[in-house]
Amino acid sequence: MLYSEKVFDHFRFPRNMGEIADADAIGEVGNAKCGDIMRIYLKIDNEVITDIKFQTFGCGSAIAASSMATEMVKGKRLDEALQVTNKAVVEALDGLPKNKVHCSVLVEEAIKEAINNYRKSQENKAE
Amino acid sequence: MLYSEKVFDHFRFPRNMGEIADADAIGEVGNAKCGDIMRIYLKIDNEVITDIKFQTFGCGSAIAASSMATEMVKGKRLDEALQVTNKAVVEALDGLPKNKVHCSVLVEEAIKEAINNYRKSQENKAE
Amino acid sequence: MQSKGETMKIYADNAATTKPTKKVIETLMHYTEQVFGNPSSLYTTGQIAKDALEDARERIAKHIGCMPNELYFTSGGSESDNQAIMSAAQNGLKNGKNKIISSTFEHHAVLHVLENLGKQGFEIVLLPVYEDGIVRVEDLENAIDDKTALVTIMTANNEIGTIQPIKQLGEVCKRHNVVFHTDAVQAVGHLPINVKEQNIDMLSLSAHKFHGPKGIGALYVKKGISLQSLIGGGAQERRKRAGTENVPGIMAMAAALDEALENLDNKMAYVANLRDSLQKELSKIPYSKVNGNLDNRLPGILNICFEGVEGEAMLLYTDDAGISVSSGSACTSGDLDPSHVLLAIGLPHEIAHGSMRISLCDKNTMEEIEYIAQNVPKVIERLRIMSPIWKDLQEGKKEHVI
Amino acid sequence: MQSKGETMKIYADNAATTKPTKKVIETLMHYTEQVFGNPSSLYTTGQIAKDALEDARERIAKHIGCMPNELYFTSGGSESDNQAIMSAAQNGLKNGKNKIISSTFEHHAVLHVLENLGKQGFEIVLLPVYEDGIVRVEDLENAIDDKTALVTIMTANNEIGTIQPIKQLGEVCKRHNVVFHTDAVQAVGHLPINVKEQNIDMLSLSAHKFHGPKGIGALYVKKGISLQSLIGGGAQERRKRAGTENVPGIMAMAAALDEALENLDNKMAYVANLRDSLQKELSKIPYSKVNGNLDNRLPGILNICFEGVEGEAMLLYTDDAGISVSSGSACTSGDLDPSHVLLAIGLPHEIAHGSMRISLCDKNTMEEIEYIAQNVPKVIERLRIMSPIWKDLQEGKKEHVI
Ligand SMILES: Cc1ncc(COP(=O)(O)O)c(C=O)c1O
Ligand SMILES: Cc1ncc(COP(=O)(O)O)c(C=O)c1O
Repeated sequence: MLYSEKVFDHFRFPRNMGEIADADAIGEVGNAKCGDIMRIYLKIDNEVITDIKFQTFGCGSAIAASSMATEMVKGKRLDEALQVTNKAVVEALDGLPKNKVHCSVLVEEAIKEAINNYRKSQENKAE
Repeated sequence: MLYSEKVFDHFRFPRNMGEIADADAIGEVGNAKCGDIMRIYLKIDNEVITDIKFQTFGCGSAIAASSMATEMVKGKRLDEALQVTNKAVVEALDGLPKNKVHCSVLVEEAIKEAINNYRKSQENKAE
Repeated sequence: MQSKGETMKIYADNAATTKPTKKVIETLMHYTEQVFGNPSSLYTTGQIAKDALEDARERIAKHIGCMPNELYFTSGGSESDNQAIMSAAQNGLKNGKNKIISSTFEHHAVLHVLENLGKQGFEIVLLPVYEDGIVRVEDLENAIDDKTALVTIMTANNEIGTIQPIKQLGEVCKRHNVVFHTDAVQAVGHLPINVKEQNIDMLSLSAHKFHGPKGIGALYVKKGISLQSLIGGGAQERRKRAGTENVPGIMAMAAALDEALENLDNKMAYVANLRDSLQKELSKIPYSKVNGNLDNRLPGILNICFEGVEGEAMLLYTDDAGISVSSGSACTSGDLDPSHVLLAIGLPHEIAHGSMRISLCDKNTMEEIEYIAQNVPKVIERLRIMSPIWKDLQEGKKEHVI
Repeated sequence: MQSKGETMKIYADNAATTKPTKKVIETLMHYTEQVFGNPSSLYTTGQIAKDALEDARERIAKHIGCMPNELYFTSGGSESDNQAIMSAAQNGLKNGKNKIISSTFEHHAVLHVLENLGKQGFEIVLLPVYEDGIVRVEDLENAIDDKTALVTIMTANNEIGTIQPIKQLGEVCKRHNVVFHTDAVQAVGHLPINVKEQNIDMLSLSAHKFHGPKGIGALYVKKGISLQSLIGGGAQERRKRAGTENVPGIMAMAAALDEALENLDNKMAYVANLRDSLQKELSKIPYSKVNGNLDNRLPGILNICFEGVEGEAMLLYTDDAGISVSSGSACTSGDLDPSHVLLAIGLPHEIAHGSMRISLCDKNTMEEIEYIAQNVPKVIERLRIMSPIWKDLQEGKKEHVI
């Protein structure tokens, strides 16, 4: 089969799909030309990710990786969340085809981007 | 199928196969290297072929062409026999595959060779 | 979105491959079991196979309007394309001709060979296909010259189904004394073809595109054109294609073509009607766009783009609903770029990623069409809800391309 | 000579092609009917076909001792041979190597490509095979050098069945860092093969030689050796062989090989016993000669010459008796020369014309052998009576060659 059962499960029933209207931070990577865009919305309370949502324009594995990655970082402290690698996401999904691994990289980047944006906004506030 | 019904018939039940111990003339063409040898034995009475036999080392169509050609010239006057072309033999056989037409040429040559040999022996006698 | 126990199973990707018919399977069976001899063998068991082979050759030749000795059996469309083009290129070189004219949206089996020939010094000219996916005869007229060794233009495109003006293109080639090849893999069995009337010098076909078996095809080469072998060895196929002949496959291909061309006009009308009904329904989806010329199209092909969604995801949700269709999305090919065909007709990348190709055959029913028409909009809606692009489009942060 | 209503039907030309087994036919049927999807398609119907494809690849790879990703599916032995040799030649050129070593009695699918490469400037060295039909390792050792791009020697010869010292030849190649290809079309399914143990870098096989279907084969290429495509286009077979995969054919090939290798030792002994019994009987015919090394031979092959008779006629009378065998006679090939294999082992033309190849499989029975042993002598006798050569031999006008 194209994907593992896990990938199909997360693709068919994506967790944390949607948006957070009053997000504390948003991260977006990719572009439509390449066929992949991921947007991550974060709610953060005292350095902990209390809520996370994603929107993804992309293939089955992009959606599944988004779903899985958001599950993995939800409830984690930001510094812990930054430790969640794309490799861990791929493993949690029971693997991705070689040419689809870049989808997991994108999610990792999107989450990092969102956290970075959060940090920046905090710095701005602090200044 | 490889050959016409006629060819198979003459191949399976060759007419005039064998030798004539007291032949008036013998003609032989071809060589074993090329995979075809035909030998024609003639009995001639008053310029008429009264008996004819062949021996052939060669493929199915070589045997069939020998059989058919001997049938066609048997009972004919020598000058008439010389008119029997390989084309006529091929037609009488309802055709031969293109790469087998040379077998019919060989029979024609073998018969001509036998007749020539007969003429030469007659000339020798006359001298 | 999972259907509630009432999922239909619909195969609507007949341009990718087709389901062999009962007759085809029976033929394949019969010849595999009963006529297994080697056609090069002289004994009866071999000659029966040989006779079958020549019977198939005659039947297929008749169906495309050529002589049996102008038809060579190959392992399929790709091999036929490769051999035709390589051969014409080699012949051209011998006469100092090193230019080949084709189009931007040919199948990879053509483009790949052209690319290699380009590296070897051939001048490769790819004619544009415009927004409607149709090559212009004038463009060929302008490009062709006495350096031209070959013109190769497909009869009908495999993604958008547009039919090329083959007869007129062939006429130009004839006038300039240039060999004209057409990849008719999508056309044979689906459209009437006659190589003589259409001025075709070489033609590729593949059995599995018209309900025949996989791994078998043919190449027509007009008498007088010298054909070089791609696979050399034994004396099969008049020394132009070595390898023990796949007689069961060849017989099944002949059976498939016999069947496909029976009542072809009616079948074409039937399939076009299904396609048009579906097109009407799916066009109701906002920000959708049907690709390619609507009039000169294979009866069975509908190619449509939906803004804001990605093709692979679309295809997989559609599959969950029991429907098999394909997409020109990059993700379906392993490349980063979406289908070269969709780019060739000028679609922007983001739209090309969201394309769906539905290809029907005369085994599809109106009930299936209705089911597709019900389910595809749900899939699109679902994906648009997920899509950050769609959100931006809706909120006016991004401009609609469609 | 026509038998009196008690004709048996015996197929004894298994080196030409084999009869597909029941299991093979069922597999072919099942996958043609039920698993018709295109393996490149992402929906379930396609992925089921893809899974089957990879399952077959694993099974076949295991049978020859390679990794699945070292195996490429092709349309048969000829294509595999062509691709392997073309590819190694191209790779060689890139490294300034332009010499190829082979043997004088390879199959035409090898010799034809070598001939073309020779015209393109490659130095082609054909090692002798001596009277016993076996390449000498020392000869390879002497011929191989740092200009050598490829060595290609068949595993077992298709006419006389002699088995080559593959492992040792491969060892020489390995030592000299030269790619070693073997045409194992006659060997796979008939002999134990292990590419790693036998130092083989590339290997060709063809399904119809081991009771699989026609039109399908494979090429093993050791990881690390770059393979060039012969048929280019789509991304199938890791971009090395374009064309929609013939999944039913591939599955049936895997089934055939599974079956062929089950109990291989017993089958080899059984078939060799049939062959040896027949050899004993036919050797009683005066002025007959068994060709090739008697010990290193495929279990099923017996090649024997009869002085004074021509092969095609012999084959056709044998066919009339219900027995299918082949001959290396010129007349069976359409050439003027008899089999290059028989000439390569030093047979004089006139003897080579009178050769008979009987190739058995484990479906043949001792009853059939007895029938053949009864009928062949009658055919030989009948033809000798007809033969002017035989007369001359008998009368001492010509000397016996055997
Ligand atoms: C030794 C050998 N190599 C190659 C081939 C070619 O195989 P195929 O006919 O499957 O292309 C054959 C049989 O014809 C053969 O016996
Ligand atoms: C237009 C076109 N040409 C060539 C091919 C290649 O045919 P095959 O897969 O039979 O080699 C295809 C289908 O894959 C096609 O659609």
